[in-house]
Amino acid sequence: MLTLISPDGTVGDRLPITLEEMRRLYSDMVEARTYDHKCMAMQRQGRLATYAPFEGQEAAQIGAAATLRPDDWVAATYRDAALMWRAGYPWSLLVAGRTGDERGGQAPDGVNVLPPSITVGGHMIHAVGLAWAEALRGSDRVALTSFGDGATSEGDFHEAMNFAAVFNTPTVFLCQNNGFAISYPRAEQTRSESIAMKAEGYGMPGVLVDGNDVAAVFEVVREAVTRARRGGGPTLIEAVTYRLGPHTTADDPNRYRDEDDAVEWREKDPLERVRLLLERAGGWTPEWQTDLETRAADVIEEAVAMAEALPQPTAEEMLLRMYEQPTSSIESQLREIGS
Amino acid sequence: MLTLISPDGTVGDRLPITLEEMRRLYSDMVEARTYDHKCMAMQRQGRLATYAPFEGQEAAQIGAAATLRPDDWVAATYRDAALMWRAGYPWSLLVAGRTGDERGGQAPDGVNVLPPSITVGGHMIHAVGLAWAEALRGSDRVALTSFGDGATSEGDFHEAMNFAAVFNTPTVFLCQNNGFAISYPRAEQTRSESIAMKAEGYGMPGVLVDGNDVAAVFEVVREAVTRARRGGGPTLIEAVTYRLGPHTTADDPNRYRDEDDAVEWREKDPLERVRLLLERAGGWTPEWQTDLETRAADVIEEAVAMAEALPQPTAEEMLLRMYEQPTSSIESQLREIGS
Amino acid sequence: MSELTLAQSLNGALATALESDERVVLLGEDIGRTGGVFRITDGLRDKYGEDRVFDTPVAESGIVGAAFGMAIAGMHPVAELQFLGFSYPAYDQIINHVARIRNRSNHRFTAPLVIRVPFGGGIGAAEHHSESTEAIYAHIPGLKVVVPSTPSDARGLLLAAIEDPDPVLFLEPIRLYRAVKEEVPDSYYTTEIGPLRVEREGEDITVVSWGAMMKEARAAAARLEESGVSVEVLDLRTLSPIDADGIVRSATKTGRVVVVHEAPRTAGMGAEVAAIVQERALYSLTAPVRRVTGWDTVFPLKRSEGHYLPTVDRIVQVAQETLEA
Amino acid sequence: MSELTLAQSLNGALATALESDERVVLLGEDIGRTGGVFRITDGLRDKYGEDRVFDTPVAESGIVGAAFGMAIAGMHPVAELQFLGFSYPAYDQIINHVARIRNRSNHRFTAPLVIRVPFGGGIGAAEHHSESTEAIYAHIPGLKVVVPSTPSDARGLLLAAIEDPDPVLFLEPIRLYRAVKEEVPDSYYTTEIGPLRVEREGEDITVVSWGAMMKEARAAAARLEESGVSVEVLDLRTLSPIDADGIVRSATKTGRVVVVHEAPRTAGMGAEVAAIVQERALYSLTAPVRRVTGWDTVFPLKRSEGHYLPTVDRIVQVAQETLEA
Ligand SMILES: Cc1ncc(C[n+]2csc(CCOP(=O)(O)OP(=O)(O)O)c2C)c(N)n1
Ligand SMILES: Cc1ncc(C[n+]2csc(CCOP(=O)(O)OP(=O)(O)O)c2C)c(N)n1
Ligand SMILES: [Mg+2]
Ligand SMILES: [Mg+2]
Repeated sequence: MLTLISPDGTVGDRLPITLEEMRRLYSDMVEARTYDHKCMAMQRQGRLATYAPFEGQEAAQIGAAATLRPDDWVAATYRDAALMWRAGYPWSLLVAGRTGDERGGQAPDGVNVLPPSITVGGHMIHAVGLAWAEALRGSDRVALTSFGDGATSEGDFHEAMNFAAVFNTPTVFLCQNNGFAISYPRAEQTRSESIAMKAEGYGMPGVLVDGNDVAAVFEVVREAVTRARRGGGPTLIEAVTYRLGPHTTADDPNRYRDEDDAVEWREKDPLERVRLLLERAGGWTPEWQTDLETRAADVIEEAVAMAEALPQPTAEEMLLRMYEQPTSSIESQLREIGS
Repeated sequence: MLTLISPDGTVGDRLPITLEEMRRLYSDMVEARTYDHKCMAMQRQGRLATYAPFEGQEAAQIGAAATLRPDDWVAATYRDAALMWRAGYPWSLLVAGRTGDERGGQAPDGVNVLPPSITVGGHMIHAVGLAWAEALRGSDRVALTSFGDGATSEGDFHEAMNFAAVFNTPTVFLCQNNGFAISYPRAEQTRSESIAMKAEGYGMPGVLVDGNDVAAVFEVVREAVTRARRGGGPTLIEAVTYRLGPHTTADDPNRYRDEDDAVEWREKDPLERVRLLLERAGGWTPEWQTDLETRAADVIEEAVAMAEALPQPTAEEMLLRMYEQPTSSIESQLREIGS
Repeated sequence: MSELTLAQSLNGALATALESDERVVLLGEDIGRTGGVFRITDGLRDKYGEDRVFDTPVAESGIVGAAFGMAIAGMHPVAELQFLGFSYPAYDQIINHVARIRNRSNHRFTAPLVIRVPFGGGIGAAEHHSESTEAIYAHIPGLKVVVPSTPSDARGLLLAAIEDPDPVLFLEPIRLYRAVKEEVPDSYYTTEIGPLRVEREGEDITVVSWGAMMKEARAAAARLEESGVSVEVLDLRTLSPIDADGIVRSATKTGRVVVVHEAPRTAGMGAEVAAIVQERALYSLTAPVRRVTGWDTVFPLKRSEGHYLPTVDRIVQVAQETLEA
Repeated sequence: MSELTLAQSLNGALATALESDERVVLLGEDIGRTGGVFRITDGLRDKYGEDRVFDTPVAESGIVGAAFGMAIAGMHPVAELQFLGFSYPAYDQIINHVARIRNRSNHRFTAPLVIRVPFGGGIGAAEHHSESTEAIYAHIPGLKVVVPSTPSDARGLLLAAIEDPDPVLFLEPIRLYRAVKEEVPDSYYTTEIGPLRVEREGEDITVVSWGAMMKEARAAAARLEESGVSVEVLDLRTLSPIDADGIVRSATKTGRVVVVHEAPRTAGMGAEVAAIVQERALYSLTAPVRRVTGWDTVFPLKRSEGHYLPTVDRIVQVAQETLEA
């Protein structure tokens, strides 16, 4: 398993990026964590529907998304807000989605990020189709799909991996193995030693990486993205990480896991190790931290305000969202609602 | 890939079975081939619905089934008549099924062989459930499931393999890689070097065997069955073979394959190599061969006669076959038919 | 007798089944350690052991397919799928295998399994968590589809489903899990799969529903009674086989029928109810059978849920139009 | 104009689409090298190349899911599934993804793809090869379901489906592939998705059908005309959106309706037709809408096929009962 930055912030002989880039990644992770905490709080206040926190997984998501070009495709999940945001999806729409508003799924033009997949496993093959289309028309866009350890048990994972390899599509499969699928531990999910090694069964490279190490994630995903962009086909990456919070706001992790584990994993925090590294390298000060946090809080507050300012969606919109042109059945139901 | 008997009938230093057992396997293969040829002929005469011939795959099927106990479970496919028969399913019912009669699916009491699966891929997980149930109640029955190279691309293959490994069920997965899924060649079906190696991704042993070598198939399946029976869990076996005939009687292989391939594979015929071996060992004479063929022809003719003597099924039977007790909807439709 | 919610009643029924029949095993995602997302299997793994209650990998086709194999081998598995919106990966197993093995093997092999699935909307859940696609299951020959709406029916129907020699899809109305309490006998009893329940007798109009919509149907009936209308309310309880006789009996009496369901209207079960009524009671009808249903849209997210779900107002209005027709 | 079978017409339409729109690609099991099990894509890979016509691994969910991704990226894929009985592994992709992306993304992403599937029985095929489960697809919001029954409709509807900005399930009646020939224009034309086709005008009774059963519907109409009954025959052509106005128009005129389909009766599309008719034309009805359908059983194997499929005799008998009611 590749680690470049140890939990204590020390690095081996190399880092794939400059100090300035590292500061950017750190800043992004701080912003993402601010969003995550804000959403948890909002959910408790009844302002959001169920929320799936990603705390602890910031490095995997930010590190991966940072390798993409703005026109690349992303197909991710309910837990991938940080990844989607770093790929261009506005926080305000992510919040809107969580308030229970379909308009939250409408990525801005030019942002090729699909709405988050709520079904587990179904969306990976979409990234195969997206990438395949790009390859067919000779573009060099790639598609990155992110999913959890649990998702690898679904049949659709298998079909997606196989199609990607068979048609040599420029798809990057990023598995965030966060230890659990709701309550079901990774060790029971599959008897293979790693998820990365499953790639072999498809004739595809598989890479195991420390998912709490933003530099290592950046490096392996960048390599996979570059290979895909050059026609070298798909890669499966397993980023080993841990979900520090509950599965969702409706979940109680005490029912199925030892809180000592979480404590242990807090020591491997993806932000703290980068902070230590930056501090040692002279790239971090308490003032900068305060600055980052204030700015992040402002940005997220603004996003929340935008999401909450969206007018109440109408019934008509709901019906008109089904087809480009309303069908006869939609039209007659529109009349029924109007009456 | 394990081969024990070469195409020219020579053997290495060992054979897992006695000469007498080998004669039995040979005799079974002759009987199976007789059935296959008969069905092809009957289909041409319009006496059968579509038929999927297994010529060339007799060793894989007979060798595997010969390792089972009469009370073990079998979940196989439309192309596995030889396997099902060797596991206890009467030829007459196999023929009946092919005439288009649901009664052909009714294994005799005590024969734990499911009706052949027509859907590709769906039945492997059944062998996981069957085996799981046996293990839970402490029996030492195993379940063997047979399927093709094409079936390994279905999501259900993946879920079945994973469940078997996770719950350590006594299931033997036998893939008859016969080179094609209808017209689609194995080389395109998946980019993994072998199908056997896919087992690793599930933490399960995978074995590659010469599927045209009845002794080798017998040996590796026996090992897997024994392991499963002793609580050692599932195994994936890839038996490399070739379908000498068309996919089904509705198929024209000239559209997608070189007939030279088939000629080459004819030289690796699973029956001929055993005949040569037996002849060399003094276990084969032309008289015995004639004997076998005559007896086989009689047996198959009798089976055909039984199948064709089944009275025309009634509409009432069709409705009554849906539930143990007819539901209100079935009852009202029975009345409608009666009127 | 204990005063139980629908959720508690189901939990009790599962415990009773595990207790009284060793062929019963439970399997599904998160049903063991956590007792399932709705806690319907709460405590059962601790009480009956890891050999009776299984957490599984995230693979719905695998869950149903494995349960099916177990059932053929003589067990009575009860599988849970987390939401009806996640049942579709198992649709092939259900339609092509579970519902057919008796037919395909001419009664030699059977699949006495139960697939339990929480369904329906109204709790502001995420996408796919509010589906009520019962119609696509009721259309499958060989499968029974059961939907309790009261705690005591829940127990009786679930035990009947587990006893049933044929496969049963058992749909549990999420919105009612904890919405009502009722005295439920502690004894082992079954409620026959098939017959509807006349929830309330009446003369002027029949309201047919099932699952969570029974709540709105009841409330609408109460409202209508206030204005002097006598409403008969039917809880179908079983969608397949549907109790055509029971529906026709009531329709013949009242001559007016409103059917209420959450699912989209087109090709929903309301169409079957309407088809049956007009087929067998046309000359008793004084007005068309009207359908008060979800719209032909995806079940919306939280903010639009109110636009989608049939309301008491809509039911009352359509009933009044039917009465005036 | 060429005299073509339905199969030839579909082949021609696909060629035209490949020719006229470079966003069109074809994918499916065995559609390339062999031209598909029914040869509908015969010759297209040779003519348009391996970059336009793809043979795929045996994985229906994968085929639909990949086609869906391609469609979002701006292509117009036409996926083939070999038989409707093998479409269920893809059901989740269709209902949870294909049919919903426009809704979920508020129009930002759309899935202009076509899923072609041969369907229906009558050729003595193996299990799962004779399904007609159109109802489970017509119930899905966001999906259109189209069923041609003539060579010229086949071309026009398929080209319309490929042009459609929303996903279309295109069901092809196996039994009619080579059963009829008709003059079909060689030009690029589309037939609107939605409106039914009045196959034959009449005054006394309406027979509604689609797909392969149109053959029996026509024959029954001819038989009835011989005994002096004037029959209006409707070919729905589109099951979703269903042409309610067209059905009601005819029902209002004749006052008598028989609907014919192969699928099991319960919760089949016949229920929807009956529900619509009684909803909007109750007072014009002189008899109940009757359903002549497959029974509530699995589609049987060859020897029992005759017991299952609606026959001309059954249609005529039910029509006569309806006329006498
Ligand atoms: C098809 C499907 N089945 C079940 C669920 C319910 N469910 C939601 S999240 C989840 C666990 C997923 O685990 P994993 O893939 O590891 O992702 P994580 O939540 O850990 O990020 C399950 C079972 C679902 N959303 N979709
Ligand atoms: C789910 C499903 N999809 C498609 C088919 C159509 N079909 C029948 S056999 C076959 C090829 C199967 O190939 P393989 O698994 O290698 O078995 P073989 O026929 O070579 O023995 C296909 C695609 C099917 N029967 N079931
Ligand atoms: Mg996880
Ligand atoms: Mg094969």
